Amino acid sequence: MIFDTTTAIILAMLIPLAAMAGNMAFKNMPNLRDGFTFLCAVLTFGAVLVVLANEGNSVTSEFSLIEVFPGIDIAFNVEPLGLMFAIIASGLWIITHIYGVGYMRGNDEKHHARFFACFAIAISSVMGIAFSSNMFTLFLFYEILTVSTYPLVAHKGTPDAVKGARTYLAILIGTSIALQLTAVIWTYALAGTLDFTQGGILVGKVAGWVVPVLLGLYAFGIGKAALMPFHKWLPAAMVAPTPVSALLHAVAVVKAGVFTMLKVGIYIFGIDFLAETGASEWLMWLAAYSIIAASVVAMTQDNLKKRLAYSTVSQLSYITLGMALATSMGALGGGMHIAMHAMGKITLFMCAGAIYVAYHKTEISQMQGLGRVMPITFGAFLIGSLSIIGLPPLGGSWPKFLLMLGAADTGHLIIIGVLMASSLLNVAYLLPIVGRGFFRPLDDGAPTKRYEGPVLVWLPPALTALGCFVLFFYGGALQSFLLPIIGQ
Amino acid sequence: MDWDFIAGHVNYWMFIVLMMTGLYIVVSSGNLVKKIVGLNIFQVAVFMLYISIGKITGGTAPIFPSNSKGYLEIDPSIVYSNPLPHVLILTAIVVGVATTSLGLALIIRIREEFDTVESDDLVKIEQQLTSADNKEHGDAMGGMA
Amino acid sequence: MAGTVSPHDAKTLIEQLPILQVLVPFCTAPLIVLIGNRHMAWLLAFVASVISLVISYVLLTQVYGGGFISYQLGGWAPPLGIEYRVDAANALVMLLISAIATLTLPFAYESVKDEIKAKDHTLFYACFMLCYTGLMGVVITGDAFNVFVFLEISSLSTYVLVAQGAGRDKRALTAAYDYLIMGTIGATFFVIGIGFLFMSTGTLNMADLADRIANEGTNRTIRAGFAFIIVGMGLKAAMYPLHLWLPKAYTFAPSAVTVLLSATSTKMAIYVLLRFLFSVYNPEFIFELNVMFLVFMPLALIAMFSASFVAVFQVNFKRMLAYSSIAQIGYMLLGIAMFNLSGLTGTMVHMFNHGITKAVLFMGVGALVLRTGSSFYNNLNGLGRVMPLTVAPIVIGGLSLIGVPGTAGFVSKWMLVQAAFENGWWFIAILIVLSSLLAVVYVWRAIEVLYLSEPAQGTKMAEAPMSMLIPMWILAIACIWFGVATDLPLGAASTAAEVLLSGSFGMVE
Amino acid sequence: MHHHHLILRVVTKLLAGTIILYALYVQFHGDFSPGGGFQAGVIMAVAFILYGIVFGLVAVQRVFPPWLVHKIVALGVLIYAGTGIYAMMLGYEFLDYGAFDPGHPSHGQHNGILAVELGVGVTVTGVMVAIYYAFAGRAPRISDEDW
Amino acid sequence: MTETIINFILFAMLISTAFAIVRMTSLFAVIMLASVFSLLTALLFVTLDAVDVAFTEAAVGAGISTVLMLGTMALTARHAKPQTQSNAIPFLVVCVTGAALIYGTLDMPNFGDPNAPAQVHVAPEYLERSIEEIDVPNVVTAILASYRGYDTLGETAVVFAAGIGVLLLLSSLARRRRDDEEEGDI
Repeated sequence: MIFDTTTAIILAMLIPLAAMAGNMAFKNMPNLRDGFTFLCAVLTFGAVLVVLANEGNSVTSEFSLIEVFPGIDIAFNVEPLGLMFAIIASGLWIITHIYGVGYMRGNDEKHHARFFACFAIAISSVMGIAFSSNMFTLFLFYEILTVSTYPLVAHKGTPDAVKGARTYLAILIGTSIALQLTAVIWTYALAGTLDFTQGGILVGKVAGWVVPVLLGLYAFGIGKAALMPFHKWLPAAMVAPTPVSALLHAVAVVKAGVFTMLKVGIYIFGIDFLAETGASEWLMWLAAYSIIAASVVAMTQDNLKKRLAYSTVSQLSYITLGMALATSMGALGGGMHIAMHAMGKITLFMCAGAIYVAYHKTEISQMQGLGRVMPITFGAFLIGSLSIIGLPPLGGSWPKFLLMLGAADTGHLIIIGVLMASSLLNVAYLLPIVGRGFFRPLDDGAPTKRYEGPVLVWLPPALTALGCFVLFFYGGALQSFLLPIIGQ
Repeated sequence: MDWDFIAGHVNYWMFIVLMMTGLYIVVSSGNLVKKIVGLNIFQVAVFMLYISIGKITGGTAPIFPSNSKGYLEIDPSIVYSNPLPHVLILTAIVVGVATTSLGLALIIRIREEFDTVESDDLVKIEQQLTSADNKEHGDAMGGMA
Repeated sequence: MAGTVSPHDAKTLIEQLPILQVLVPFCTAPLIVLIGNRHMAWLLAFVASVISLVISYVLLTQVYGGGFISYQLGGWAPPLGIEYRVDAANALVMLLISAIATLTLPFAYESVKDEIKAKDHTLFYACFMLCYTGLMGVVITGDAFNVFVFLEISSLSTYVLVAQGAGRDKRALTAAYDYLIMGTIGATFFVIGIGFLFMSTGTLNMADLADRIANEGTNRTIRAGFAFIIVGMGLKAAMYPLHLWLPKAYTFAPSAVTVLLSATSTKMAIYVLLRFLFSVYNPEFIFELNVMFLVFMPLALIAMFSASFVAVFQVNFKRMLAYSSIAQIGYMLLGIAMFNLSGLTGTMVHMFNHGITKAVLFMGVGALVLRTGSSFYNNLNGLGRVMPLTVAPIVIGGLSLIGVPGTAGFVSKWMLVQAAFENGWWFIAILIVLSSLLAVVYVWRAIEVLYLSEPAQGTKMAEAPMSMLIPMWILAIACIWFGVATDLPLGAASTAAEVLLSGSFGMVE
Repeated sequence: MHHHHLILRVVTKLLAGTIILYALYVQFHGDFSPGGGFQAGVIMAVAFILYGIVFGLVAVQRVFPPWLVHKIVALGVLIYAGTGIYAMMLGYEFLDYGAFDPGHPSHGQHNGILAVELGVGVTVTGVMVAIYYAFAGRAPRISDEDW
Repeated sequence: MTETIINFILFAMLISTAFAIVRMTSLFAVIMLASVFSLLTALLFVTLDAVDVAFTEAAVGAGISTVLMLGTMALTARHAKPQTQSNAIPFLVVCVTGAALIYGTLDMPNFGDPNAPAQVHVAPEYLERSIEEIDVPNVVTAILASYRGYDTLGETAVVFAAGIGVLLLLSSLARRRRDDEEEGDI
């Protein structure tokens, strides 16, 4: 035991802030600045690992930082879902930082210091979200995350970027303040507490129409979960530099959304309570619709990042679906999908960025034959795709399996059908990209020499692609790690 | 409503008529100086109301008589009117004249800058200035001032 | 102190604090004129406001948990004499006013130099201190007529201060004149209301008034007095639809004056409203009258939406903030209209939080005006990049204005929404959050201008001077600090709300 | 103006002196009869204003220079407040004139009242004269059609 | 009885003066009538036993205010423009306010009633105690300067504020010597 858990959690939130300060201080010393940030990323990951080593998958009691309202504290604790989220986010930060340095330098982007500083604040708030022990704390960090990522989306400062960032902010702030905040305060008024509690805090406090309405306020209010029709921000945010898309819009931001969704379902309402009242049934159908509809839209996108964005919208709804199924298997599957999808999707995004750095291609139709000159990148892309599709022996197969079990539990066979159809759609919009890369001839005049871009750009996706394999073999372990969230 | 009530309240209604005349001048008049005159009438009418609160029928001014040696003599048969409203209104009158003098000073400045003391004209000039602002700053921003 | 000879119990310094609170800034004004040096004027004003700030903090700690301090002016026991009465409600407002004044003065140093002719500086600071004295005097007093007197001290000096903007834009004069007319009508209405109360009770002391109204019941005179007091103070508080003077006054006043006014003067009026609504008239009276629900609620909602909507379309940063102030006053009235503990706490805490939020925003604009000479958006393009330290506090203030979690503005909105749910008015709760979205729009417009547009060619702007940056950053940090560590404002506000809801002012013996 | 109206000028000089005397009477007799500091101050100011109207602004400003007027304005307020502060320094409440003569509070009250009324009178005189100077110091700018 | 008759004659004159002011456009006439209004008010105050107030109103309303207004008129304009806008809204405002006021009067004690709350609660104490405590024959002065002396301090501050306000608007602090007039300091 190096530190106690409390210190480790606080460090996990403070070290990224140190990175931010470092970026401000060493604004004009690129190597020192980026090196320092890397060190901070490693230390953050270390701090999270300390928590893991100390606590395993137990649920600790909360420790409070400060009382904001009577009975509402800014407080933190450890529980498996949050810990898993923290490990993923901080671990992938290291990789993304390396990638980000390569990308930003390779692309001659401006304002590096501001970029990495905002990035660090975002990570800090993700740590806050992951370890928060009540809905208030979670909401607090949720909003900080929104605000701190806004400059990242608007980073380029072009009219397009400004417009995209405006959409991004309008939807995320709009939904969270108008709907989620209302829901949170309403919950507090009803239950008198906001602490995440096994089995839910609303049980017995509400009945009738209030339950689905409140759930609706949460479901749509958590705009980061990109449930249709509040998904537009995600494709809009693709104007951001790719490292942002990679970490934030495949891992941190969107996962913060679905993570919140799961937390609300499991600890605010309680899975059993949802099942009992049937309040989440409509949400299940909406999620199913989102899965299919977003996949279909993804097929029509030629811009690679946009296609990946719609794919994300679709995949996020898996997790919402897992919660809405209101069964243990569903919740477990949703939880696991956070990890699996993160690993897969970040690979895909980093590959997209690598292609952009090396050849400045953004549209899928321009990518023919590129697999021949950058086989590692396209290989990684293939592995990521297969993981998203859910083929063994890749990590992505586990959650789909669990979700189907969950759907079977509830007897909704149509949902099983939806999940299968979705996998087919995944095949249809992801694999052609790889196929085009490897099997179509190169455009005339394109360089034929093998060039993958700088090592900092192609190595990270290769690593995460390996991660997809690794996760498959630890799937069982992850599942048992997450068991406490369903009260086992 | 009997006769006593009317006789005992008609004063108040007179004050109210005066107050409302003053207020009407303030609200309706276009001339800035006249507005101030209206404000004065309005306030003075309120002062009358206050003073009338203190009046006791058959009473006299609340000043004790004193004899040549300067000692105070109190005659219990004399009824004195209530001095408290007088004090309040002395203060209020002073506040009123302070406001008047400030208002007038402002009017003089307004006249120097705008060359008019009619609110109609002032509104027109201000509208012109605002639309000029809009033209200069608004078009670029796609908004209005 | 020389009290040893007399049998009278000599007052200690601590016992004298309530009067010193007002007296220190009060005496500064004539001293400034007497000395007649503008550097000394600033220094005196600053020192006095610091002392006053310390005193108000000490007073707040004394009444933080409940109870009150009474100070008899001239040694005459009320209701014969005038009484100062400090409880959690006004101690919090006094802390806000003195803190803002203390921070505004350093800010004013450069701003006033830039915006006002040097020969007027001495009198400007004297006027500033008078305005400050008036505000403090209104808030601390326990005597209804004394409220009027100090209200006029602050009002008269405010009119003059607003008119000082004439050096930049002559419309400051008409703004001041309009404000003078409206303000005087408001004050006269207030006097009429007090007169009616006096007529029916024979007293002017608020506690005594409350006592007599509670014991002898109300009548039509008292009810009419109530209406006049509300309208009179509503004018001062810029309560919709009596707000017409506010946008012009805030837009054209010198920057330092706008900071002081926006952060304190309307709050003072709201405080007086609260005091009369709840302490003089008791809550049962108001409840029976149903005035809250029928009058305050709709007006508050209209203000929140219409003023925010107008703010969205402004091209002048200062004017945008002025409209936003009207909307925010709507929130405070809404909290009163909720008529429950959380709602009143929300109002009290929003007074405090909005005070510091608006102060930092107007200071930010003032700093930009100092550097660019304009507060129009198209002259502020991209300034966030050239003067980041100056613009960052504006962003923080903007976030607090929206009510983003972790900022002060969030705390008050939370309380208001919670109050709505406690009453079961979920529809109102939704309206509150929806109106915050309008705030997102108008704040974000400013932020985009400041950060995302390209700075004008050849812009070589320096950061604002330290004397501005320091108060701005203190306020910006306060916006965040009080969004997280809510002990001080929220604790005091909830004590205050309890005091207010328990009815008759100070009758808790 | 300076060479005409001889009678007016002589009368004014006499009148101004009388007015000042009357003002002083009102000032110091206010506790026995109607009137007090404020009224006295106004009357005192009228003496100067009258002088100014007849002999011109320059002349009256030689008698009562503006800088002095401004100091007096501030001084009066300080006299008033100072009286109260003195009571505080004796360990009493602000403005408790009983402090000035603890053995015989009503004497203390009497003295206190005289002191504060003096303060009022001084300030009011100063302010009224200052306002007159300010107004009179402006050149009239009336457009022709208004006359 | 004579008092009542005098009162009513005064009222009649006051109201006709006020109405005349509404209609006048010549500012000189308006100001003169306002001055007359103040004098009449002062007379009314005398009949209401408020001699101090009457004295002050005469000095202020008929004296200082009139002089200031005439001065302002000399510096601005002689005539007010005849009204152009409709009178409906001002009239409505006045009617509503007036109605509220009249509603308020319905429960007021009769004029001159010695048992009105205002006569029985605090005021008698002033009358009884001031001889002992203050030893000043004019009770108004006793209250003004001692019992409510703090209000009067405030009043002085208001006058002071008006004074420096006018100075700020129309001129500035004067210097002792003329030589350094260009400098900002005094």
